[in-house]
Amino acid sequence: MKVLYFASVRETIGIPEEEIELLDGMSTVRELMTWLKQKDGTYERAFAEDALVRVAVNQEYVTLQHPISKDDEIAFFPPVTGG
Amino acid sequence: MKVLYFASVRETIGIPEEEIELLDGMSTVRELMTWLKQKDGTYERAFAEDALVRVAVNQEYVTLQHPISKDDEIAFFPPVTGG
Amino acid sequence: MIRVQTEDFDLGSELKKMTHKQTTVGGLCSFVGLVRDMAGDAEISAMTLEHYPGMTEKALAEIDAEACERWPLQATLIIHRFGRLVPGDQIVLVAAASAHREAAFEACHFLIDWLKTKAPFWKLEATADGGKWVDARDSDQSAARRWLQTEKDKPTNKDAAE
Amino acid sequence: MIRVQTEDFDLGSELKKMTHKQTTVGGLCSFVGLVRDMAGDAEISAMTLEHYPGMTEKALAEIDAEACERWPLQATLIIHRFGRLVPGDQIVLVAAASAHREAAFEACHFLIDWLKTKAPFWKLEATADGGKWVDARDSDQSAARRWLQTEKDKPTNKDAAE
Repeated sequence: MKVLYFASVRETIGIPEEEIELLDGMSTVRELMTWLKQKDGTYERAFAEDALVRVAVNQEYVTLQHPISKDDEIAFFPPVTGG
Repeated sequence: MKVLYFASVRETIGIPEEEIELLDGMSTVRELMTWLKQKDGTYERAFAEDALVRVAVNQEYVTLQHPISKDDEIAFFPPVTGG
Repeated sequence: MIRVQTEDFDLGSELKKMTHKQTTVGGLCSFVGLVRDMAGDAEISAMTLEHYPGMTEKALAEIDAEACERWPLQATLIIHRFGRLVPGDQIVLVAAASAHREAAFEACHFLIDWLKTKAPFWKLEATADGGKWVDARDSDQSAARRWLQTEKDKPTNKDAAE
Repeated sequence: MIRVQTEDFDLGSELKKMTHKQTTVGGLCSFVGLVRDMAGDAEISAMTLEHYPGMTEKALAEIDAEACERWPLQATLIIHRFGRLVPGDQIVLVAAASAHREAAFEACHFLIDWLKTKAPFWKLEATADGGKWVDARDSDQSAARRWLQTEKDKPTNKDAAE
């Protein structure tokens, strides 16, 4: 899966994107987040407040319950502030 | 008094403005209208529907009850349709 | 600013002037009214706008002052043309600039709604059947009345950022 | 039409294109968002807009399509810049052209309200204390929610003429 980070989330994690292998037990966005948080403290910090993290799968907004699969593009970012 | 007519009112009456002498018993806009209607059938036609005549005295909207005096500029016109 | 004129106006340069070197403006809302080629079922070849010189400027200045009192505005603009126009021509421009977008939107909307029912302009449409004075519309009256509500009753939120 | 770009845009020519040779357009409403020099008490020297290439265009196209479904529009336009901007710079332009002014106003207002909460852009403000990501505002959320009301509940009248 291609995982993208934007704005403050990107800044905290330190990279704009990475390839992550879909593992067993990683079937939803929430499970991917949990896995990332366990991997490294920077993800823990970036995702500290669940309510402030927005997720898009294949460029559409989704909830944390959304299923993920290996060809997905998954993006994490804070609430948008354009306009 | 200077009396002005605009749009369909002007077209019906046939002139854009005229000087009218303030006479006894002509103390409000309504009395002026009544006097004009009695003077000539074209005014009768122009003012046929009271509800569709708007009046301004000295360039401010007024009701038919508004008092008039000899130096006033009085204008009669249909509801406005600009913009 | 208020202008009543026969000449056309350049939308871009008029709007640009409103925010030029203004770094406190967060939002600029504008509305342009144009001559359409149809009125109901009738094809319009031209439209002549008559107005009441003197009172027009006065009425527009009052509407403008009212907007500036109701909303925190950095700049406002009303340009209204008169004389003969053809389909596609610009008739009117109203615009409001504010730190906040809701104020800009509401003030701009207010300007055109009140102008429609208060400024002494009249439209004469030229169709194949000759000239016809445009009737005032009830919907314009109700659009204007909306702004008679008191500030606190207003349904929209005025604090949204630009 | 949708455009996401770093370059500035010319407001006048963009708007003119929307009504050019269009004689069915009665009203054109537009909104421009600009960079202000203050954020609360802090002076802003610059603002950097980050976006999500691909998703941005998709989100804007969806917002645009939604507007065209809700209102009878002859033309719409959304231009949003990204990259580094300074106070006074134009950030965004949304505009809607319709036969009727209420449709133009409502659609334009809708475009910016939904863009604010749905399009993946993020603002980083440069102040004397360094860079600060702008927080999302509750007022923007409630402005966007207003448009979730069903058509028939909407408080405004959509039949007012241009």
